[in-house]
Amino acid sequence: MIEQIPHILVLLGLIVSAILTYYFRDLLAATLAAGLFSFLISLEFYILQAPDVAISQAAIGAGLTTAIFIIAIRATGRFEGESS
Amino acid sequence: MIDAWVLAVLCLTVLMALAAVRLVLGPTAPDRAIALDTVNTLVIASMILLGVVFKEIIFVDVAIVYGLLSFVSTLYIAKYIGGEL
Amino acid sequence: MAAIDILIYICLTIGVVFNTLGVVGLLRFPDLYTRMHATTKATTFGSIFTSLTVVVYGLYLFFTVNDSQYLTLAIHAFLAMACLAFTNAVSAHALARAAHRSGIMPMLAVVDRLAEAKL
Amino acid sequence: MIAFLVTAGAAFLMYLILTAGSGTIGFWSLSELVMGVLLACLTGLIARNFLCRSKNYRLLDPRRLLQLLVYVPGPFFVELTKANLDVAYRVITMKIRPGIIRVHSGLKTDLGIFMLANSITLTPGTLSVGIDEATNDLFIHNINVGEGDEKREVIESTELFGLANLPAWIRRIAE
Repeated sequence: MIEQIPHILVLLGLIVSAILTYYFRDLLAATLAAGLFSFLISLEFYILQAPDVAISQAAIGAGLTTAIFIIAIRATGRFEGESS
Repeated sequence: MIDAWVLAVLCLTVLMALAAVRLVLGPTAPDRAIALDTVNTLVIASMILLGVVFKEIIFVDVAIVYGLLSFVSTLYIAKYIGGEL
Repeated sequence: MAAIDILIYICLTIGVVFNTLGVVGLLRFPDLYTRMHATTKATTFGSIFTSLTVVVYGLYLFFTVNDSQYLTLAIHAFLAMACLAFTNAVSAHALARAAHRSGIMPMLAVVDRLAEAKL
Repeated sequence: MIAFLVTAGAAFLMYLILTAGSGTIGFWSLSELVMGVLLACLTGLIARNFLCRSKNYRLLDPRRLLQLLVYVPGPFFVELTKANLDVAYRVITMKIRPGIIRVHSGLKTDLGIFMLANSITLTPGTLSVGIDEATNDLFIHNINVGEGDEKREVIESTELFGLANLPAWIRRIAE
């Protein structure tokens, strides 16, 4: 039973961070929320005992996606609806 | 008897949720960045503990890779906030 | 209850308590730099202790069961701990420097030599 | 050439640490050793200009490495423990008096500044925020500035540490 509680908490955190990514108007904050999502989903793969998937998710989600999003924000604008 | 390792992982998961509260509230971008950094550290610590819970050695390696990669991502965010990118 | 169990419980409790203090400080302190104090120090110390528990557990099993995979567990946990402590310090410095460059001044500060020096 | 050897040696050591407990020659199996040598040579060829950028091989001296191995679990860990008790006290009572002060380090090399800044970040009440590149002074956010310290222009780095003299250790290791 007690093994299931972290699992449920991580799933709830996934839903909340996905909603946050949608909700933020500041795109840098949205990127950080997407980073939180990828960390939590990597932990979720880990709890489901798939460490190889967790490694690739860590490499892509934590390292690459954040960097690409930040490069995109720098090239366009920081806030939604603004074009620098 | 309740397993102590699972209980510690449970505490760390609750702390991750509390750190995410600062990610929602944080007035400025660096506040959110340090909240994300805290979540990183807690995820790595709980991964090391889960490696013992599942009795698999390979699980601890994921924590090492994860720590180094999240460091790169944090440095990238810091470079953008400081305007040096 | 064996001595090793008590040692493991003590280390886990210290780790979880300091992690809790770090997160409470993150929620409670008034401005960015003081929050960074709480997260960097307390979270690093707590995570070092939870990893140290795994190292102690692995070494204990290696010396009693004498199976070399537990030595691997201890070494890898130690390496993860070293990476964690090192990267936390560096990323805290990078974030503090970036925040000061982007114009976020410390609230309630009695003195600010960096803003005077204009670097 | 020496940069290649240092990088390949470090990579091979790291490989040996990661694969300890895999076989019978010592703790390693034969295939792991051969693969380790090959991968270490490849790493040395690719990364030889990154690890030894300053062309300065002080840390190869075994006495300095031994001192580094004493420094991290010894005086540094004591200061780390004290720092955490201090942070616990501040979190519970909220008695803070923050400020950014200028600290004279007295170190000259990049490695020494790097180690001092990292040590300061993890020790009592202080967090390094910036570095003056010309004079190698550090700017430090202190969570509890002492009475009268906000008037002083420069503070010596030894005053920050209560129990052990960390700048002297770092000077012995890195310079």
